[in-house]
Amino acid sequence: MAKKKSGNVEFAPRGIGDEKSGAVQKGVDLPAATKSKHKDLGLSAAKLKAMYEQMYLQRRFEERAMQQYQKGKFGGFLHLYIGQEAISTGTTFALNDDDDIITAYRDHGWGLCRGITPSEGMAELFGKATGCSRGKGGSMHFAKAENHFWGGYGIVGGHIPIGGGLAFANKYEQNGRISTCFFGDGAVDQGALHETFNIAQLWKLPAIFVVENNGYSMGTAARRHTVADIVDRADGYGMKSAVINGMDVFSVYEKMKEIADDVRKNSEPWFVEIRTYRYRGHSMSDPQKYRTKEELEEYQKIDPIERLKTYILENDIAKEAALEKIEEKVEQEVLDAVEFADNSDFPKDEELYEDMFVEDDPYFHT
Amino acid sequence: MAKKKSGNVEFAPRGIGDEKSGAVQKGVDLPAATKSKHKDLGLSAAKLKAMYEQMYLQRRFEERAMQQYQKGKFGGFLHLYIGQEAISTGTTFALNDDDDIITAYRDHGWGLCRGITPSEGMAELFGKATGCSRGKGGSMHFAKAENHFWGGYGIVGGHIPIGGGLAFANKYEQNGRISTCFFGDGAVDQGALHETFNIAQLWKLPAIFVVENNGYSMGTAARRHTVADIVDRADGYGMKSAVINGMDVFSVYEKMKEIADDVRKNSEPWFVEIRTYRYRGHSMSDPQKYRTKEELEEYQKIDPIERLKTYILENDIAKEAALEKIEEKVEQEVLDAVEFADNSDFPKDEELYEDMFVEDDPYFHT
Amino acid sequence: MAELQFREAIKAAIDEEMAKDEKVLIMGEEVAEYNGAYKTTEGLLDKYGYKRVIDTPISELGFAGIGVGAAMNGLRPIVEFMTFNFAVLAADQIINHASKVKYMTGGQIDCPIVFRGPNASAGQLGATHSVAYDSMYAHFPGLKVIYTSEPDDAKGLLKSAIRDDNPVLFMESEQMYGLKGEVSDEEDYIIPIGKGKIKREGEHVTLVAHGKMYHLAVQAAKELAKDNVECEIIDPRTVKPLDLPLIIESIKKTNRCVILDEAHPFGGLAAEVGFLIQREAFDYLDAPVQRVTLPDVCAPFAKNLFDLWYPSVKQVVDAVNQVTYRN
Amino acid sequence: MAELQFREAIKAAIDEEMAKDEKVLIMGEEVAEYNGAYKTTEGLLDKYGYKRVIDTPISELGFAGIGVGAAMNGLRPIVEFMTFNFAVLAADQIINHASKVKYMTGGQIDCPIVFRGPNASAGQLGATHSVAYDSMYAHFPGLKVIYTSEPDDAKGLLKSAIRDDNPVLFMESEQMYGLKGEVSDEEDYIIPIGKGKIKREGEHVTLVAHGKMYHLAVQAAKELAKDNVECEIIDPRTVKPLDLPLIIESIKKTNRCVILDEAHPFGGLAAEVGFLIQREAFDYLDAPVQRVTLPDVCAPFAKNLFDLWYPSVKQVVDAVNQVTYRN
Ligand SMILES: Cc1ncc(C[n+]2csc(CCOP(=O)(O)OP(=O)(O)O)c2C)c(N)n1
Ligand SMILES: Cc1ncc(C[n+]2csc(CCOP(=O)(O)OP(=O)(O)O)c2C)c(N)n1
Ligand SMILES: [Mg+2]
Ligand SMILES: [Mg+2]
Repeated sequence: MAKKKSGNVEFAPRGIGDEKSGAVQKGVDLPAATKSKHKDLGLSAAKLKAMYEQMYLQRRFEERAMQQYQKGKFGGFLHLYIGQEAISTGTTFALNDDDDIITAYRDHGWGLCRGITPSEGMAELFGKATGCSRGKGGSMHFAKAENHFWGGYGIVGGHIPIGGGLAFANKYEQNGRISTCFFGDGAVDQGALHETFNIAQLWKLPAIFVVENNGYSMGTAARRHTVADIVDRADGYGMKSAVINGMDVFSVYEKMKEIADDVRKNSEPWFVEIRTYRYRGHSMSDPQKYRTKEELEEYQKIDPIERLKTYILENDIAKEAALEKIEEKVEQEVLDAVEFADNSDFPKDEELYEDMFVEDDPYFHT
Repeated sequence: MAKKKSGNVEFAPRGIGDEKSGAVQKGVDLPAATKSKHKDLGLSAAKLKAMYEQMYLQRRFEERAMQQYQKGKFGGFLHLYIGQEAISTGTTFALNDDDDIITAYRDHGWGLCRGITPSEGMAELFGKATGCSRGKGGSMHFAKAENHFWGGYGIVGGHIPIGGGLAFANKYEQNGRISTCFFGDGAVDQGALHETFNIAQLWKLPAIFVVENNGYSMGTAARRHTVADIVDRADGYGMKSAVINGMDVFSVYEKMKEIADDVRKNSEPWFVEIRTYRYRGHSMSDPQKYRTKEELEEYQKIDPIERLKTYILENDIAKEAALEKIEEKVEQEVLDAVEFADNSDFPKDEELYEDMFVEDDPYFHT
Repeated sequence: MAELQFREAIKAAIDEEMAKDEKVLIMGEEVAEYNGAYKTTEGLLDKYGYKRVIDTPISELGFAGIGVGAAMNGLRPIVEFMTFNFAVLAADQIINHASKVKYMTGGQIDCPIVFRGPNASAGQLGATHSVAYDSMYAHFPGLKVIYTSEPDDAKGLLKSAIRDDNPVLFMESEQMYGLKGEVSDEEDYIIPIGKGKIKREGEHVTLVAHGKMYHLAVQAAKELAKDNVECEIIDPRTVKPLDLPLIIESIKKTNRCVILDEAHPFGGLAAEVGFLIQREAFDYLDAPVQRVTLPDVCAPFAKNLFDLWYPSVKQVVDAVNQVTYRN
Repeated sequence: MAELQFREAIKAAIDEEMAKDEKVLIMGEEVAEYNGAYKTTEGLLDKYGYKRVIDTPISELGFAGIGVGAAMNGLRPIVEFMTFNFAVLAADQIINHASKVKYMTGGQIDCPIVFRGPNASAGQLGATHSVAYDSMYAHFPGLKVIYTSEPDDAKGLLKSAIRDDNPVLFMESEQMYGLKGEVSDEEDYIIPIGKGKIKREGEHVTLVAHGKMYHLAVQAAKELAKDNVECEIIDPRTVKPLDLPLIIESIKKTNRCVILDEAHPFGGLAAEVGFLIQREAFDYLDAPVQRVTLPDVCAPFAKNLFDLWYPSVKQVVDAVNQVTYRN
């Protein structure tokens, strides 16, 4: 190795400001969206409207949540899913209701998809006893186990083996259910992913591991924290894989349904990279200097909710007025949720000691 | 998923006894050995003899160590490298003396290659103050840091990031050194490998990661604990890779030299799978029911030391008598080492408290 | 009563619980075809097949987490670590997930899992294979921790652990697997988690000792009895929840205490028990509570240093002499 | 004396040591381009460049181990964890490697590394983001552990930690980063590792409190002073090695002690210090040592439960009243 000037030595790749071309740098390259129409996909008009309602609900729920946070109605972290709604929505519509879903802390959208009501969700954010996790979990720990939504988890990558374990139990029980595990591009670099992938492939677990690659892990662009295309990781394990355009709910729905069928039939895991974009900061305190406004705008131009709306209107599936009615209904629901959360009680003092163990009267060390 | 009889459900693949063909099952598939002759490789007759001496020393050192263990001269674990000597030998001859080597607990051969004398090695096994690690480490923790042999490590996979760190420091210092990190096939399944590979590739660390795939992780055949070909893991990271026949010292030497040159020039990591076979049990207490005698014999037929001997004789590089002289010399050295170890003193009592901290008089909590 | 080796008692507990409940399974490195690195699962693969006795790769974090997920989704996995030293790699699943998932989901999700395997030193295995982890895990809310000293306790408590609907860490000792002891052959023999046992009665001093240290206490008590010092030996068996009332009762009688612990001193079980005793029985203490632990030094390999490092009967006797003011 | 925020004191310590020694570097998640998740590395990338200020992937085990290897091979890395809750994933590198490599190679290899980042609770972040890990690491031989309460201590001790040739864990608090305090502007200001400090003198009771708990102790002392109870407050600053002589001296004067600890009770620093006090100052104690810690329960999210969970001034006052028999 020729002795270089030590000043030239660098380790992590540089972020924005390094490129000279002036072109808008993209967080992720979106693959082409599906060409299939709703009928090809077997989606009825009613289903499409339900999808629209669901995506719109996620968006408005979080926008209101943000408002409430800024008003000081609750504390802790608040990670918004805004921009990524096509993934949760397309997936839950593609899966059976008793298939498992587990995800990371950016979990509100997933919870709403799986039957956490806006009121239960908002109350959880407020830390109220009426929240889906009784106020114990907060934003990062929405869960609705009875609906096979196993919750959001705050240790990056920590829930990947757990997702494998959910699938393990389904295979053990031969109950026909499959498990899906969603995580961010940042989680891809955790050893837990590697260990789980190897075991899942070796043991033929009926699991779909999905990275929601939104281009950034906090302030670090994906290309600055992980090498090659993320989906390529699958190759090292001989695992089936796919890349999906996550800004288009049809693409997510179509491909996830296909994959779910394959997993259900063959009990072999998949690794899926769904490319998407997060519109907001990582959490509420993020100055977002790591990306340009132009980049954000590029993705907002192809907003998944707007896209579905346009499709519905252009294909005459519903009239503008019908969609407006949905929007108004959602709006009201979310406002009601805020009121519900606001008016709900905090957990009782004795609840501090509940939910630690299954025992009625557990022993606590003092 | 059709409901199957739950009795059919299986997770880990089955081991021997499962195949019906009757053919000898092979722990690893050896790639072809190199066709290069010693002159093509730039190896002088003297070098060849030195290689032979080194391999023979490793073999006899461990055979004697085993004897001493069985005599009860020392306790703890004893993992023998027998069968794998072409790897340590080919590699150390290919590297510069100040390139780094770090390995797992199967480390005697590596230590001898890097200048731990048979006496220092045997004394370490005996737990004597004259051992290379002052009797503190034992069989699993041979080390000779001044010769850039960073030691053997007992946590499977634990030293993989450390190997990356050695390379990091070399790049930081721009000192022209490269680092090599050796581990077993069992270690490939550890998350540490994945995290280190991603970072090494991202940061362009001058490191060679080498799996000594000897077909088994304790009693588990490689195909029962890890999926695909191990070397394929590299693909997921876009990392350069190679497979080497580890039963042939020329193959190891040639390829490792080539790779070391590449790393030195380009400061990019490699992942290398060297296929080999361990003749002895995992440690001294292994009943070895997981493999057949026939399988073991297949590999013993292509013993790397015998192979080099045959080459030397057939190519008239040295006469039988000359090799015998080497063997006698080694034999004596090893016997002397046993005597040295036996006659050496145990560490003094106060040494229990030494080597914890750099301070002369560290504080210990009681 | 049958005389069983420790490993046989453990195997019997697993076997009985697997026979009783289809949802119980065991996974870990070398547990199936190899019959267990230390033979605690011998014969189970033959009996229960590849579905329920599962060899894993060396991926402690991965398979521990798969166990956690399987437990959340209705199974009752036993996850074996080849030793708890390697479980450090899985600490995130134990500390951040198994122990917390129920609480942070407001009680929605149970995690009935047992993590088990050898703990603490197994002789001259060097620094990375010799550490006691029971009190480390006991520090974290949401976990139960057991480390027994005799085959009977092991059987009764392991069965309880497997039936428990919470995460339990069950620790063994590689060096005790061959130890024989009478084991109750009561059908479905269960010892409740959280109950210690007075294993020797005595009036002069209380020795608190669990795991391998219990046997050191027994030897020390024999020595001391020759001098007419009668030790009461309490084996807590369960590290957490700790049977504090039993210990305090004994202190009220003996007024002196020595705690044996095969961990390093800082914040180990001995520290905790010692603290609790002075808090709960201050007025009964005739001497400060003493502890006998490992020194604050890594495990050395050399036999002589190892012997020096490891707690000794002499240290226990000395500590008793100290609390009884006999020196 | 300059008034600095805690984060500024930390940054200043890193900056000064990086300026002094080319071998010092810092790596961690978001430490470089983002200027630190909590801005403790603000401006360092601009000053020292991409070679020495390095963003890592979320691979705690991997980059901690790369730090260890780099330290072994001659550098002096500072490895930042975004919080010590995430360092659980790197525990193998800290517990099984950094702390043991020197010993098990017979002294051949030094490992001059600092692991640092926020420790313990940072408010309503739920169960997985709120745990105090200082005493857990202090349990293991071969590590030094520091958790300071004021900017001045932080600066002097972090500089010492970076210069120390052994592995050191340096813990901070996210909630204190904005806290201001006078910091010595002595050139090259160093506080030796292992020295505690009497931060308030008093004759009636000794409060031992470090990290965030120190500030609780100060408030409690103020309250109690109104009742003419004068607290002596000792901030150990270094958890390990612990400045036991300083504490014992104080107990000999006040004869009473309450320990504050932001950890769960079992085997935490409070247990250790309490045990040591009864062992070393038994005859001086007029009341059992009491502790104020978190309860043995995970961190809840809800604000009211969180406030209940977190140690309070009232609990400290109550404990003091108890040891002074005022209730
Ligand atoms: C093990 C661990 N390390 C670090 C963190 C801090 N952290 C929380 S989220 C985050 C970024 C994760 O990014 P990504 O996985 O891409 O998910 P996204 O936020 O984009 O949804 C980091 C570093 C953590 N919670 N857990
Ligand atoms: C983290 C960890 N888990 C388990 C073990 C126990 N163990 C020691 S060696 C070994 C097998 C490793 O096999 P491999 O990596 O193929 O190396 P080989 O013995 O073949 O050289 C196991 C399971 C360990 N030492 N560390
Ligand atoms: Mg992301
Ligand atoms: Mg192997």
